[in-house]
Amino acid sequence: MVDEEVALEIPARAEFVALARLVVSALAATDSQLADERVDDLKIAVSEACTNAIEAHDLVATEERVRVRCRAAERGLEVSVEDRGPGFDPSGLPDHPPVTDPDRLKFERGLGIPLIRALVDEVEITSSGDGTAVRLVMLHAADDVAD
Amino acid sequence: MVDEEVALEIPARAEFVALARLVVSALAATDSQLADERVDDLKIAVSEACTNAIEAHDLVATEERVRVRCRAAERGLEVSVEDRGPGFDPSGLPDHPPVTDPDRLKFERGLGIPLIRALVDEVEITSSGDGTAVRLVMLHAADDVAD
Amino acid sequence: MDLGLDVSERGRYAVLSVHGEVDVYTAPRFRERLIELVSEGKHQIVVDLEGVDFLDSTGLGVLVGGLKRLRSHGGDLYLVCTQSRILKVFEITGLTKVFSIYESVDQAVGESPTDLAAETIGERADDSGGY
Amino acid sequence: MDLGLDVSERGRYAVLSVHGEVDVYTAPRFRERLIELVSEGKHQIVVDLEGVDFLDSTGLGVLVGGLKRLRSHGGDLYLVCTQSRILKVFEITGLTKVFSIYESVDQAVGESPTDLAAETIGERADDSGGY
Ligand SMILES: Nc1ncnc2c1ncn2[C@@H]1O[C@H](COP(=O)(O)OP(=O)(O)O)[C@@H](O)[C@H]1O
Ligand SMILES: Nc1ncnc2c1ncn2[C@@H]1O[C@H](COP(=O)(O)OP(=O)(O)O)[C@@H](O)[C@H]1O
Repeated sequence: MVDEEVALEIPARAEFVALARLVVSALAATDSQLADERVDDLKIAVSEACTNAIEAHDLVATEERVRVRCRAAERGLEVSVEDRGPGFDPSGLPDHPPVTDPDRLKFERGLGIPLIRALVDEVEITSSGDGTAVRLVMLHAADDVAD
Repeated sequence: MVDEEVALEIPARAEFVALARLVVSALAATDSQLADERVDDLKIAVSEACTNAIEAHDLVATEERVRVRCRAAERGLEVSVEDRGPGFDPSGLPDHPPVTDPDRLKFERGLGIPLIRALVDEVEITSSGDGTAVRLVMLHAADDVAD
Repeated sequence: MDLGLDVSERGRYAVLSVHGEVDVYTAPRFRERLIELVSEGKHQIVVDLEGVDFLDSTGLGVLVGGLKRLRSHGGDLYLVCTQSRILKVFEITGLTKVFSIYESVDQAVGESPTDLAAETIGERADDSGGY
Repeated sequence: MDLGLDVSERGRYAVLSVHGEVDVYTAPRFRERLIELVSEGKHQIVVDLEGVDFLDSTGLGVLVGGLKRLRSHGGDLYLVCTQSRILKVFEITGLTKVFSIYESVDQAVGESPTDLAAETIGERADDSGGY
């Protein structure tokens, strides 16, 4: 394992999200301290973050690419997904109703960030009018984490 | 197929050459106008160019990453491998002896660029003291090309 | 990326078997196929996720949308899924409470494993775009 | 990336079966294994490339180096390869004229396919680094 960074830049188009997953999972697969199941979880989180980044670029009609950085560090695998979209307030996202609430069915969307938070050990969202960076860390030998 | 560019930056280390091959072949696989066999040839060429780039970074002991850019264009798939090594004179490479020459066995090395030239439709090497860019084009529906 | 969508009939149920990766790129085809089935009058739909390698919230959104559409027609949507990595996203999002999830198509359509012979009436939509 | 290196014995031949991808990252392990065999006194080596998914000029360099080392000991190196994508790199570089290339290990050791029973004496070197 190498403490150096791999960066991938993809056009902000739906067809490239699979490539981001592929790169992250290829790197994660070389990290013997991450179980396969955790790699699967990270893939979902990366997919969610890239999907949001691409939608954000759509909003501002920028030609810029979405940047995915990936680094195998001592404590775990770190992935950042960075966009140049309009930004948003992550603390302002609506809460989801309790699971048994019939309103649950309203939520065809808005599941991405809750999933990211539940699946990944550390999530840090930095957002401004210039764009958003979602930093994900999957810790080595971490216990299962709750939301 | 999308006429936009994917860029991958890898640390100049041997273990990342496989990642460059993976990204290029994943993109190439979505290009229905490139036969599997041509994708295999492109993978070898990318591997050779990345290996040279990594060795070039070793020579100047730079921490910079090697950049692989990949674009699916009208005429074919274009890949550039760019390094910040010392550069070289591609026209100054020694010729290989004829295949039947017993001297052939001297050539434990020096097979990379001949292979690239034989496997890929268009090869353009731009080199200076600031680094080297190897641009590879695999044309759509091209006939088999000789060296 | 390949997304496979196969439709077969099991009595009053239409079975939509999904293969491959469901994400923002492939979800539109999945959504369209579901909508098509509903407009063909199939209101009891079993979605078989056993062949799915990857599914994120875009895929969940398609399923929730399909369920709502079917319920508004007095129908329903049933899921077949035993893969823990796929079930996990339903659990986290609370959707295990919203969908009826079965271990097999036979179980979903209320038949024992010996009542077989599903007649394939659908097509195989293998798309060569993506990865 | 996995590189598998299995050694077995076939009469006076040592058979080194290579699996996976041979590139600048994995080639050193391949080179070391060859050198080890030579220093163990194995001077007739069959390198079986049938399990190789990828091989570039770094791999060719290892093979040329091995051949030279063996010949300097009065020995030889024989290749087994039928995969066209691998044979192609030998052809382009003129190395088909340098190596004896066989279609099977049996052919390389001069036995018919019925003279079997290779005794496995080597290890399996599966490295978890790379891809
Ligand atoms: N990178 C981003 N840039 C701008 N807005 C974002 C970004 N990520 C998320 N958002 C906002 O947060 C909302 C919730 O995101 P998410 O939970 O992933 O669900 P969904 O994307 O399905 O709406 C999005 O609809 C969007 O308004
Ligand atoms: N990107 C590069 N930067 C600097 N020198 C290079 C580069 N690529 C190739 N070279 C030079 O050209 C030589 C021949 O390259 P190649 O044919 O690939 O064979 P090999 O790498 O096995 O020597 C190298 O040894 C090196 O001196």
